Amino acid sequence: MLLIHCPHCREMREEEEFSYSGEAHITRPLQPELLTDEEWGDYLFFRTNSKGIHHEMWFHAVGCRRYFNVTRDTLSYEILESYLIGTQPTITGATS
Amino acid sequence: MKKYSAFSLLKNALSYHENWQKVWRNPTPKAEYDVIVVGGGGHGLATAYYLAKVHGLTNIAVIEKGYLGGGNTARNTTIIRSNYLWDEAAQLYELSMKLWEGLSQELNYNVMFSQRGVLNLGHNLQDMRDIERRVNANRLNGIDGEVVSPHRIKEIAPLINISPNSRYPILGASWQPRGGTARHDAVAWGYARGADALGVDLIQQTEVTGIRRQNGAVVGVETTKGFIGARKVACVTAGNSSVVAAMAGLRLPVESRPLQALVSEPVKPCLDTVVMSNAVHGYISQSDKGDLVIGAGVDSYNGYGQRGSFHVIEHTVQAICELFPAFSRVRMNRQWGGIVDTCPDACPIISKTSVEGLYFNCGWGTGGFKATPGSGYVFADTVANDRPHTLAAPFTVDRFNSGALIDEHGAAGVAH
Amino acid sequence: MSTAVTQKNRTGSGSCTDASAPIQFTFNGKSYQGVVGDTLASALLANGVDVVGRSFKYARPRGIVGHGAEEPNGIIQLGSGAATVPNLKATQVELYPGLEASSVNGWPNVDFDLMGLIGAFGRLMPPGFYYKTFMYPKKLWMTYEHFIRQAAGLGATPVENDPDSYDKLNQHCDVLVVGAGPAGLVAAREAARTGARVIIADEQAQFGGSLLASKQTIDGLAATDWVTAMVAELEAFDNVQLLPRSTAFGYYDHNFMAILERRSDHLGLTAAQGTRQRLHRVRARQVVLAAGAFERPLVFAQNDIPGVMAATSVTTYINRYGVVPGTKLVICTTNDSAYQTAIDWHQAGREVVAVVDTRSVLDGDLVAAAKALGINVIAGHGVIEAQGGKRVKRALIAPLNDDGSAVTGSARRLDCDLIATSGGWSPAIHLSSHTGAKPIWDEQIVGFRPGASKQQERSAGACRGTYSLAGCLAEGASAGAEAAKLAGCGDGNMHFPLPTCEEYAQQPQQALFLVPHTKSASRAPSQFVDFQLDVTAGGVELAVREGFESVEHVKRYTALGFGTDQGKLGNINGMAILANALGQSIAETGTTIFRPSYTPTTFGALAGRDVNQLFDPERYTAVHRWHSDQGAKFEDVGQWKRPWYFPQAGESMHDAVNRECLAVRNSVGILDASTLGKIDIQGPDAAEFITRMYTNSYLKLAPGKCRYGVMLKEDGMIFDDGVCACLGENHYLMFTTTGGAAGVLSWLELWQQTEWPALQVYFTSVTDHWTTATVTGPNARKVIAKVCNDIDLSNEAFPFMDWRDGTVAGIKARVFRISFTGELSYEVNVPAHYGRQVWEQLIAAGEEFGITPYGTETMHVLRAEKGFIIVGQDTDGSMTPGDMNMDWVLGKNKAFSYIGKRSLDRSDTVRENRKQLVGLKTLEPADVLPEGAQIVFDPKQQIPMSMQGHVTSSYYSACLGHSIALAVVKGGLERMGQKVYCPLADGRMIAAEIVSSVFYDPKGERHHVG
Amino acid sequence: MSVDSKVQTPLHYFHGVFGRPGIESDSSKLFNTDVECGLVIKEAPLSAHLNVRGDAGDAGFCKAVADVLGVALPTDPGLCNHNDSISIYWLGPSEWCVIALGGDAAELEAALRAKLSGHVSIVDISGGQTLINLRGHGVETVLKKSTVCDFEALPMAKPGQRGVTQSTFAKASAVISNRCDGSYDLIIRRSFADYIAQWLLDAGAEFGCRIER
Repeated sequence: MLLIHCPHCREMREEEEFSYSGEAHITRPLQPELLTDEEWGDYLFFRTNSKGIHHEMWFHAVGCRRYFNVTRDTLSYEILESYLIGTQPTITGATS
Repeated sequence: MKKYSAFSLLKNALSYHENWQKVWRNPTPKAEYDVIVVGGGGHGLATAYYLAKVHGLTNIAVIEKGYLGGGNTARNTTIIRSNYLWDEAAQLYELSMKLWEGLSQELNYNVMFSQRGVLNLGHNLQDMRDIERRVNANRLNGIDGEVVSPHRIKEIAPLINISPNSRYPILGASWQPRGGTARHDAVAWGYARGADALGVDLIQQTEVTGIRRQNGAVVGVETTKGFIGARKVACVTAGNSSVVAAMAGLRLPVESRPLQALVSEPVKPCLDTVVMSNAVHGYISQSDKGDLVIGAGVDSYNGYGQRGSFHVIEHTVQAICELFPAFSRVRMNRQWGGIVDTCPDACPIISKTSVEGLYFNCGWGTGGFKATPGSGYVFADTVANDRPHTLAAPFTVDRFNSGALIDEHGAAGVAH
Repeated sequence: MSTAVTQKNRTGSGSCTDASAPIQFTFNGKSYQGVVGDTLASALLANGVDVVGRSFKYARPRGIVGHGAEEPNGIIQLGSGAATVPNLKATQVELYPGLEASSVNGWPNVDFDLMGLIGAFGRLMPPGFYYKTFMYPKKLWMTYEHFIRQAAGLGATPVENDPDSYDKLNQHCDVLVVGAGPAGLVAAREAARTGARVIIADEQAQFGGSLLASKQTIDGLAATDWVTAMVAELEAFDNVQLLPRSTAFGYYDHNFMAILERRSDHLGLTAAQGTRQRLHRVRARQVVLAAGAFERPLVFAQNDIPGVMAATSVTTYINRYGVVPGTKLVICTTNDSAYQTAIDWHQAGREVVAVVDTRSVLDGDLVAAAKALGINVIAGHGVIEAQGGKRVKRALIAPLNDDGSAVTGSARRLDCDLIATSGGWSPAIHLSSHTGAKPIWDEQIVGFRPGASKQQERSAGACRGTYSLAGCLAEGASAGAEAAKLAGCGDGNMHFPLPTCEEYAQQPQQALFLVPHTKSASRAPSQFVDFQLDVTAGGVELAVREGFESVEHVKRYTALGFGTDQGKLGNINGMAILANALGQSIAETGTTIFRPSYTPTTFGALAGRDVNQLFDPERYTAVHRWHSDQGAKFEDVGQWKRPWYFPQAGESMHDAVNRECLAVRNSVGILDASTLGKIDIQGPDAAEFITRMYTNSYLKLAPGKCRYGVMLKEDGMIFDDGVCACLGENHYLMFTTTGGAAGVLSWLELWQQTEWPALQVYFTSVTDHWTTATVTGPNARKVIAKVCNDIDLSNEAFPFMDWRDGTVAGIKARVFRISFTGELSYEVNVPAHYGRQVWEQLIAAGEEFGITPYGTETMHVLRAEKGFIIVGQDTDGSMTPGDMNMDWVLGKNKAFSYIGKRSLDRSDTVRENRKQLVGLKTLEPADVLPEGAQIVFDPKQQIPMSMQGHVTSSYYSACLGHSIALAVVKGGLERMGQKVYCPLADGRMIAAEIVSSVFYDPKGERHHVG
Repeated sequence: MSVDSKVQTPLHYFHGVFGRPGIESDSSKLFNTDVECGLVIKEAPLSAHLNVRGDAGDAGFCKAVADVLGVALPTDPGLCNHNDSISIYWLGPSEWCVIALGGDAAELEAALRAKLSGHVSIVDISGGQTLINLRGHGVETVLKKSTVCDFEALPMAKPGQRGVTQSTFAKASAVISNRCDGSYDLIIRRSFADYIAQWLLDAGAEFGCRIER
């Protein structure tokens, strides 16, 4: 039962206010037509699914309706930081 | 292998049970195997068993980081059915169903496969359209099934609430009489005992930490007990598929999420079938011990922690109380979580990979237990012959590039 | 019947009972008397009831062993009828007047159980015997299983609806203290005085924990008086919530604790008022666990005979309840604490036959105190076997070697009727373990203590292995102050002086988990480890012999710890016996994983108020009550209740739908379309953004104009559809499907916020703001004209797919000329608070034309006649626009690669022979194909048949006079005019012809009508 | 309560309905409103509700809003600025809800549009939601039954400023705001209003509960 810091509301809020929106930092290819089926399939479906440090998007669905990023350990479920869309995490798998 | 029977039980009782044979050996790993199966869960053990039994390969090891059958095999709600929508899935699960039907005798181990039937409830008009469509498809695929009325549902499960005034009224259901449950631990132990008897080395408490490759082909695995050579490596590591794939530099279209379940205290027999509902989000059966075995939903987030969030349990219990108001005063004895590796189309991957000699069987999502025998059977065939078994062919990883997904969300949803 | 006669073991009032206040109750149909403050267990013991149940597997007679959550045997069914509760522990059931309870097993009764005969064949049922037999002949398994199941289960579930209700409170606090024993009480006080929001919960009716049965003094007060004073002190804080009868049963991530409060169970079977139980969902900044410890019983032969109890439980019954459960006591212990039981028993005026201590050298203070009272202490011995039938008659004791592993001499008998045992203590590490903290085996305390914290928690007192009272008080106070500080309150220093109490010098306990017998475990009389599931030491050893080496394997093979007591008494002994059999240490063997629930938790409480009609919200439109007043039948669409059809007196659904359809086609109908999702979109980049989301372009859509669009997911599959209108410069209104509204809004937000934040566009849901009344049919214009005079309704001035601002029935409205019926249509939108008023005015205006309200079923028929799809019915997540024969909706020259576009070019999406939307006309016009029917080309083939598609929508068209269907068929568009077949479950094979999916007005002239 | 009155606020059909122990809800007209209720739910009359979007970092935008409404735009999370008739609730970093009690939404929108420029959005949502006030000694318990948020941790209400948050409310959602008098304001969506009314009547029954306008 997660307690998530919403960087917009600047508060810790209950998981039930949020919805999970998948792995963060997956950028849509600028020119999809130039991609092979494999490359496009990779964008669509293939995920790091890391065990440990994971960067993911959450949506404050019944709160401020903003998306934001969270760095979370998928084994301990500890949330290490939350940060705005368009910014980079300060904690990464490499540094942990 | 000494055969189990009522007679052997009696004989051993007379000697105070001091002379039972070990159910499997505890071998030290050899330097090299023809095939290493990574993962000693039900699917891995079944794979090893059929590799030995059907394909005559005996120089096989199953490497398990914990204890046999200790992952999702130990944590699921044991529902077995084959009433899937799409031909590809239906045929795969029906192969499993047929294997289940002779499994106790095949293994000389009573897996307590109980064909008490499975109801999948419909609560709105679209549910009923989907049920009609699926049952029609099942019947034309030779799989038993019928659409049943609320009245008939009430006969099958007398404590169910079929009031038309309930918030999610039951409009009907699909009914697969051959579906049911099995004793999950016994499935793993039965396959393990069978595989061991055929010469398979079952190596427990040994974790695979790397997959060694040379020139694009597998040569063996690194483990916590050192390197073990292998010509082929077959990975069946539900809950860790992406982690193991990463050892070979591969990514999978898989996300790992907690799936929770719970049991009540044991109560006298009160539910003689399996009841599942996607719309209210819950499913329930009663074990032979008397526990109500209840499946909860998948948590929304990725997680490897074998636990999920409490509100998922609450929602599930609400669903059960909606379906069975009489169970409101029954009590939850224990709850737990497993990790399910789920593909975007809720169907598994049974596939060769871009690495020669490396095979993956994963992505079963919430529905793996019921597939245990069939999964092992077709995967063993795929590994032994280095080409997809006919029934496995639609389940290659390539479908995520071509777009030929087999969308079983309707059949999977919460449903298992 | 006087108390003195019936309650032969009652000596007077205990610290929690009032012997002068009798309570009548019945057990197994027999009437008894207890007193106020009793549990069912204490009352049964007071009455000398020995056998309270039969064991699960062997049906052996069983009596009360413990006094709380650890009780494995006293499992009862409370009450009868709708409010009956199965499987309660008698030790946790507070007595109330008229309580009725019965044993859960035993037939015909617990004293004479025919199943007990099976127990005589127990040797035929070792662990795992199910797996080894019942396999042949194969077809008989389901019969075997039937009989196996008949023997299963403890109590019985009610078969009627629960008369009680339950609720939940979401709580937030700075410090949560679990357990109100000595450590918990002082922890709460230290935290409370910092001003922190504190919750202290205890599973028992009274705070105090072990102190309730203690004869020690604290700060010069009797322990129970000190507790009373502490509770009063805590109650005086307005920042402290005290929750008695509240069990913390699950510790979840990020310091979320689930606590079950029993609000009325002590008063009666059902709650006279209010809720029966309440679930507290507590999010705590810091947690102090002060959950205490369980005394470990000693395992010896026939240790399950009624009259074998835990020593501390005996003390508790004497001091707390005023019940002395026997006359002649033998104690068997490995440590000093059981001497207190001997002293208490002695002081209660009954005979202590002997204290049998497995240690050979004894010199603790309590030992001395017992000896001073003349109590017979036998050192270096153990009770190796209990003897008796339904009650202990004697103990067999024998000398043991120094480490207690073997009997060194001959056994002798001690006559007695009670054997109290103490094998040391097991800290209650359950909650700490729920967090994933790995328990650590501690040789000093001979038990597992909590592992390193995974959450913001700390343990204090007995649950971390500190057993002295002074130690508990010191740890509790420090933990409370520390927790408050870490929650941001106070300085972390203890404020109150530590309470003072006397200390006893104790000598080390002996680690002993199985008292040896003269015979081996496999041959000795059964030595029970897990009473409830009949797991014996021999069974554990057998599992090892068969090759099960992991503690989890042994647990699963033997069922050790799977009972409703979750092995609180048996697990540690079982693991130790396993470790010994494997020749390894307990630390190496490890524990099984602790899972919630700490004690069983009522489903109803987990469900709370979200049951029955509150199970899920029902969403209503502003016109809902008008519909129900008209007798509408409703259809569930997502959470919405939509009118399905409006039957008139005597009409079947079929009649009603035919009537409604014809009314629309021939005159005019009205539909409540308010449930459609509506999203207001504003911003300089709105058109660009919308164009990226839909498959077609909106860049040139002028104010006043509408356009139909299809939205794909990035995989190219249809996900939603609807009309989008340009309201003005940089201002749009997007309609979504009813079920898709929330999903589409968050989909838009997702792309704008995460992928294209540079696009300036805002989205606002206006679904609830508008009431939408669709007036449709050839007379629609005439109806609207009666209530609207500021819009030029002529076809030229207000053409199809335009919208206008105007006044309808005196209310400012937006009117859209869009049509889902194929008829001339006006969708009138007014703010919802005027919705019903405008609706009624439209009805009144249409009266002369026979305006007919219609529901979703008629809507479906009418749109199917036109071949319009319904997303989710005609599509299923695997359908592209091309599959729906809707290539026309794909913008061909869009600069930006709209969402899903690339996926339409994948090898599988461009392949031949995909399923395509077509119409089907049955050869027999009256046959209506069932929706969901599968389609084959060759009706004569054997099963498995080659399925080529399925029917997605199917109706009888009253307007056309024949059935119509939409279907998806492989290569369907190339198969126009061909025959297909639908083999049905009832044996019929219905033939149909593939036709265009547009059945009615194929040129679309009617909705343009001038 | 009159079915044919022109305006129907979302709780229209619940005005005068009460709940008490043992009865989940009762629409009996015989109910004596003098009986003390531990929870009184009062629905505000039809008012102007606007959803306003814009850049909180744009001083011109903030000033223009303040000028038109006479109330400063709250730019910090969790705050609601208000005067006697107008409240501005912070909903998100670029989103506010403006409620003008008894006001005319179209006029207010026009006034705002006249002063605002650039990338802003103003949407009339008056028909889509309603403002209700919860008062009485049962209010905290009822809120604890209903929402997962820590409403006790809202910024303290003081003259001109209140705390506001959005969270779950039963299985729907609500905007929750505290008032100086210890009562709470809720903004709920129209289509969920029946559900929430039923929920509140049930949750408040133990204290005695009524809905009034």
